[in-house]
Amino acid sequence: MKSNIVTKRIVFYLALILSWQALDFANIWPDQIFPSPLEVAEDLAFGAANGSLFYGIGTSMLRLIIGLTIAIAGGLALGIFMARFSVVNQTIGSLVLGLQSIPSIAWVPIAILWFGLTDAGIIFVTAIGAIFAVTINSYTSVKNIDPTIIAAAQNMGAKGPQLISSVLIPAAFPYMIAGFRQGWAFAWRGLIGAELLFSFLGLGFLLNVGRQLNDVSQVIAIMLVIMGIGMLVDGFVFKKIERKVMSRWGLA
Amino acid sequence: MKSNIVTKRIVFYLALILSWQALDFANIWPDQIFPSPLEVAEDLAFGAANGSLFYGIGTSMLRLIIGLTIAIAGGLALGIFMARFSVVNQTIGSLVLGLQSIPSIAWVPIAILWFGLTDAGIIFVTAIGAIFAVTINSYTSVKNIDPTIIAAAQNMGAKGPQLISSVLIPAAFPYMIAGFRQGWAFAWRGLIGAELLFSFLGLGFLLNVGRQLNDVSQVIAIMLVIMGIGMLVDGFVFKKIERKVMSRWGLA
Amino acid sequence: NSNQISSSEDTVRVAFFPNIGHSTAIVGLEKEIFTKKLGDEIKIEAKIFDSGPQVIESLFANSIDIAYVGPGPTINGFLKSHGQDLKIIAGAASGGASFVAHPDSGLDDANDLSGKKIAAPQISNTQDISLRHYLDQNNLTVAEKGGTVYVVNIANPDIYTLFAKGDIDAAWVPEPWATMLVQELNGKRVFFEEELWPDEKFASVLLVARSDFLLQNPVLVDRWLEAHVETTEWINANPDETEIVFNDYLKKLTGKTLPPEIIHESFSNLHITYDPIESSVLTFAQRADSLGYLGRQGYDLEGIFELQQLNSIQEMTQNG
Amino acid sequence: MAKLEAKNIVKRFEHNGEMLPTLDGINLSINDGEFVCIVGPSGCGKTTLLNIIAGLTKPDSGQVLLNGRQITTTGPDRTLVFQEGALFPWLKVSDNVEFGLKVAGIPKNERSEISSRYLDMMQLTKFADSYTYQLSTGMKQRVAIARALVMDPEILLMDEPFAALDAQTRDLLLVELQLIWERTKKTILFVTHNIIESSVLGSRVIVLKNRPSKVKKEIIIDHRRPRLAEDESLKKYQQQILAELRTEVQPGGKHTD
Amino acid sequence: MAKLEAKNIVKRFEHNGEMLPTLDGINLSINDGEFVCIVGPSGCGKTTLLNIIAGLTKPDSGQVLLNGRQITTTGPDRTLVFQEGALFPWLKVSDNVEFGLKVAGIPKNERSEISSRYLDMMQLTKFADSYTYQLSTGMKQRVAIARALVMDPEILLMDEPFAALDAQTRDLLLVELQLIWERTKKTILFVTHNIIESSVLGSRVIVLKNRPSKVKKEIIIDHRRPRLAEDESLKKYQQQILAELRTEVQPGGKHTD
Ligand SMILES: Nc1ncnc2c1ncn2[C@@H]1O[C@H](COP(=O)(O)OP(=O)(O)OP(=O)(O)O)[C@@H](O)[C@H]1O
Ligand SMILES: Nc1ncnc2c1ncn2[C@@H]1O[C@H](COP(=O)(O)OP(=O)(O)OP(=O)(O)O)[C@@H](O)[C@H]1O
Ligand SMILES: [Mg+2]
Ligand SMILES: [Mg+2]
Repeated sequence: MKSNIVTKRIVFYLALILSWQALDFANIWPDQIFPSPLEVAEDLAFGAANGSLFYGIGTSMLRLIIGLTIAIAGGLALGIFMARFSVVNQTIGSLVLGLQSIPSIAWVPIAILWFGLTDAGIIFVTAIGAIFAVTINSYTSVKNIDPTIIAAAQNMGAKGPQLISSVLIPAAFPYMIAGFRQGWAFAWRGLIGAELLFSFLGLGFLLNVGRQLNDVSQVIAIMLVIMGIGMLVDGFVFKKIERKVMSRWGLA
Repeated sequence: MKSNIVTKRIVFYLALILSWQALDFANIWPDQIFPSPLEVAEDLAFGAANGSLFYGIGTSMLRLIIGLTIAIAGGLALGIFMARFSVVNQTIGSLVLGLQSIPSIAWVPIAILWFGLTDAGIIFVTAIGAIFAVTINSYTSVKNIDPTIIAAAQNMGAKGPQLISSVLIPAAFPYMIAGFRQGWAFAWRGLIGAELLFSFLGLGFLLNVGRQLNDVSQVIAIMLVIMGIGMLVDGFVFKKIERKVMSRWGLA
Repeated sequence: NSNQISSSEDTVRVAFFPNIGHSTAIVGLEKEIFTKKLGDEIKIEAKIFDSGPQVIESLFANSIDIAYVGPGPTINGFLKSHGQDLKIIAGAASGGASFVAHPDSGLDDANDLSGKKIAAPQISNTQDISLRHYLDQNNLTVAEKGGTVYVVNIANPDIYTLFAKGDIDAAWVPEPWATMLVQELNGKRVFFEEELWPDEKFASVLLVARSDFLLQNPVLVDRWLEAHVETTEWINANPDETEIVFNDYLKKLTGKTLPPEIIHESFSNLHITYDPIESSVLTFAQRADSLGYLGRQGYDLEGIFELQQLNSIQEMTQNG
Repeated sequence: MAKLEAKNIVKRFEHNGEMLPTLDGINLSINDGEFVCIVGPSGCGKTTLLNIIAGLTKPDSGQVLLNGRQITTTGPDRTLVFQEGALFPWLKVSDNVEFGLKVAGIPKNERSEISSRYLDMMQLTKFADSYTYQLSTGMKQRVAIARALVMDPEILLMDEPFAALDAQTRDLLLVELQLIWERTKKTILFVTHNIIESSVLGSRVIVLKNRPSKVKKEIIIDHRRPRLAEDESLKKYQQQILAELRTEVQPGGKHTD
Repeated sequence: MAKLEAKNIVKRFEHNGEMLPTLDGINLSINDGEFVCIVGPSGCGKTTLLNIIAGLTKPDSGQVLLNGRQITTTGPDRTLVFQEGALFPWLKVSDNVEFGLKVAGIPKNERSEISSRYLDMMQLTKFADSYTYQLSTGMKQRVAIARALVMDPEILLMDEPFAALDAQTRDLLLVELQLIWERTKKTILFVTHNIIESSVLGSRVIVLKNRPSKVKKEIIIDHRRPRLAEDESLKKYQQQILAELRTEVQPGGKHTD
């Protein structure tokens, strides 16, 4: 990242924080429902100091990684099969979209039924939250591959799994990245939702506790952590991959 | 839709319902956590008969359409600007992803703070739920447009809003559809989540009532309605558009 | 050989909320009263919840054995499982909810409710039933049935926000929310809910066991009940220390505490008891049914209480 | 028995609701080791015909026989050089060239050896590690040729492979291709719109009529090899081909469609 | 004053970490109404040069002057026929041709009138309502030519526009283009690898050296018009151009890179 990008970002976020502080000074809302950035920062510092924050982050990240891996692997496979076999698209494909309209809160009972109050249940809800974004993006990306590219590969003998791994996926990859990025964001969201409903460790649990204790600054602090991790991973993982792929295709 | 597709679908869903019924007969789980299709159908019939179901659907659809329109318009604009102006991408762009990691449940307090217990609050949560899917898909689609296509358009004098509307959007459209489809599903999900938390009419409210009363067959009935509407709209709106666009590009 | 527990289980999974009304569970665990009674071989798994229906769900799904939960979800769960899945084996708390008016609402007593917006937590929870029944009693009809009073069902923290913004006129909420509305937002406590009940008491938290668990591990349940009763007595004997234990627990769990004034007043507004106050549970069911919460087929609560064990423990303690 | 036979191939395409007859009963019979060129006006169906022979497009009627058996799918025994490159933009030039070998399971070092030989022939050694967007159009076309040649297929199908090349580079490759053919005795089907090219390469030149197209004429070119583009003695064949083609496109801007 | 001037244009490209010098100080001066052809070996930088003149690529150093003023952006005064089509796949053929006119705000009926005239010239009338995937390569190229011609720009930049056309269609268009040029007195810069094409079209032919490329030679072709591909009297110019080019590509398969 070039330093002027960093500067722009710093300026942007500084401006955001200042407007927040200004809004706080304006005193439109009472402090109990609209805390100042300072109070939030204090809460963050406290959580960091006593370690609960890091424990929460660690727990959540582990679940996230497992859930996201399942979502990406499953979504990729499903999306590719939907794009290549119309019978899959016409049956399971239509169902996927329907399932995706269901909010996580409605998945929780099923998760409890199948997995009990375990990590597996939370991971299930996480994966369900993300799989569709990956599926539909993979589907569309594969559908949109230039047919002559596929024809050329088949003409040279590529078929079956080899066609998928060495042609369909790389050819669709620049677009699939969008699906993975979304998968990540939605998995994160699904996870927090699940932790919140399961009330079972992790950042979502901390968020819920803040809510239950009506500690708005704690809630906002945790939300900032959630956002921050989301942004860091996006910047350090997905943006990097994207930049690399795009430059290879001459699109950067 | 050709009749053999319809046949395949009917067979598929019939098979699903039959396995459900079989699972119910097998009696692995007690009735109060795993109702039979019959019980669910009864609940649906009851809701339909007393009109509460249709009123719920109507209320939810209206909110959804408004929220989704906002999400698509906003996401499209933001995504295109992110793709074309790196400063937007580097500042607001990174923030969007962060914001998207936040589960609807965490937006509700803010929606209440800003909009009170109004439809506007629910629509806000709905739009927030969907805008990111549209944004990131629009961004990636525009980023991936063949640069010579853009060069050709510019060479013929297209610039500014005209370049966007007559080149960037149509060129990226086959991929953007994925974003719209997802936007739809996530808006639906965000909406139900919001209605559930606001407890304020609509299908989400009905779902919540079922949940609060531990009435699993009611919950499943409402979930089926949510899924069904999601699938109908996908089949009759998005699939149609997709098929049209793809055939025009020679990809169908 | 009373120290030897013969049971098929070596783990008890207990559900409760990190709330004031659930102090028996919290204090019993923190002071290790349960551990001592059950012995070292039995592991206690604490499962923390924040919604009654979800506790019932988990109970159905065989994910928990014993739960501290309100009468609303308990009645629902009993009926949904056709009386199969759970039993009330003791009470845990009585009272602890209030009707609080917004300072600008002009509500001084209950006579002025027409045209007002009143909040309660989730549909069919204890406060919601009480509020709707109260409106009925005062010949007021809710807006969704064509009347003039708007009942808003929304989570407690959101009620707080709406109250602060002045978007609602009153709220029927449990502790510590009622006290927070009063102390922090200048709300006016119109009345305590128990004032509306015979003897000023009604069950607000119950101790519930999964039927299968009860059947298979009678000794274990016995021990739990003994500890439950002992903890209840300890709490009533040591109110100040209870507040500290409770706040320490919050701190340990979440890194957060409630202001001591709020804790103190909240505790003084509710009564920790092992009496399930059977009549109040039955009354709740009647009210819930008349509100249409108990389904289309009528209801039958026959066998919801399983108090034999509690009664014999009570006798023993009274005799000893 | 002919190596490759096309029997009464018919193909129609939909345009704006109407069916446009494109191939209207094409018959071909190509012997093992023959070098056949196909010429015809733009849009007459040359690419379509090659795609059908490659097994990438299904004809509406008629059949293609390879060694007497009807073909049903595509495969590396009939490698096609696509008219519009169809390179893989996610692979380096050398990996593009090696793609088919990799699919066939040939080990890495052998692959590199083969690909570097052909890249050298195509004067692209320096660009082995470049990506396709970094190439000029003519360079891309040379990569596509190399990618097909490394496959060493029984039948080589080439769709205007030299169209984007400058005269000098093309002349070099004209000679190279004849040398390869003489050495390996491949069967080659070469589509071109360039009359000189067809006369230099083909043992037989097949001229197609304009849409709906049929085989109009076959011209046998019995002449020593390697032939060069400048060979004066090919002139008479070129005149003959030109005469056949000329009647297919009417001068004066009035279209034939 | 020259209509168009390129002054010491330098352009390098990155390949696998190294900077590859491509244009190494190109100087051009083109008068108003001149028809100039540029020839050079594949990959020498012809497309790059046209892109720079069109304002689509920035040179590393040097400048392009249009009517004496330095150009900074692209625009419809210098319409480019792209070597690789760059048609809009979401538009019908006629809408592709009318795109620039629509951008310029010309009303629909006038647009259709113009586009149908040029589609007729390109023998594509029947395909006006087709989408680009339904066209053969040569047909696409003709659409791209029509799309540029309708713009009626001051300067027309054409990058191997006839490469995919059969000899007959090309010969027709060679004549059409000369007629258009004589009628409108446009300034035309025409890149080709075909020596005959360059001698028929150009009033002046500029030969580029191989990479890193410079202008190697300029050949003035002073001959009556319209010229035809078969004109024997153009032979001597063709020999001259060929001679210049020949030294740029070494025969025998050894690459020059
Ligand atoms: N996918 C398609 N859909 C509709 N029409 C098509 C399609 N492919 C080809 N055609 C039509 O078939 C005819 C022949 O096309 P083809 O590409 O085979 O021509 P060609 O002889 O290779 O031309 P060229 O020399 O220009 O490459 C053209 O009229 C074209 O419009
Ligand atoms: N985007 C790019 N990145 C890296 N290198 C490039 C890029 N564009 C062109 N080049 C290099 O610049 C050189 C000239 O390319 P250009 O396309 O201008 O050649 P050309 O003369 O038009 O060739 P042709 O006749 O094959 O079309 C080539 O060596 C090519 O590899
Ligand atoms: Mg062709
Ligand atoms: Mg070029």
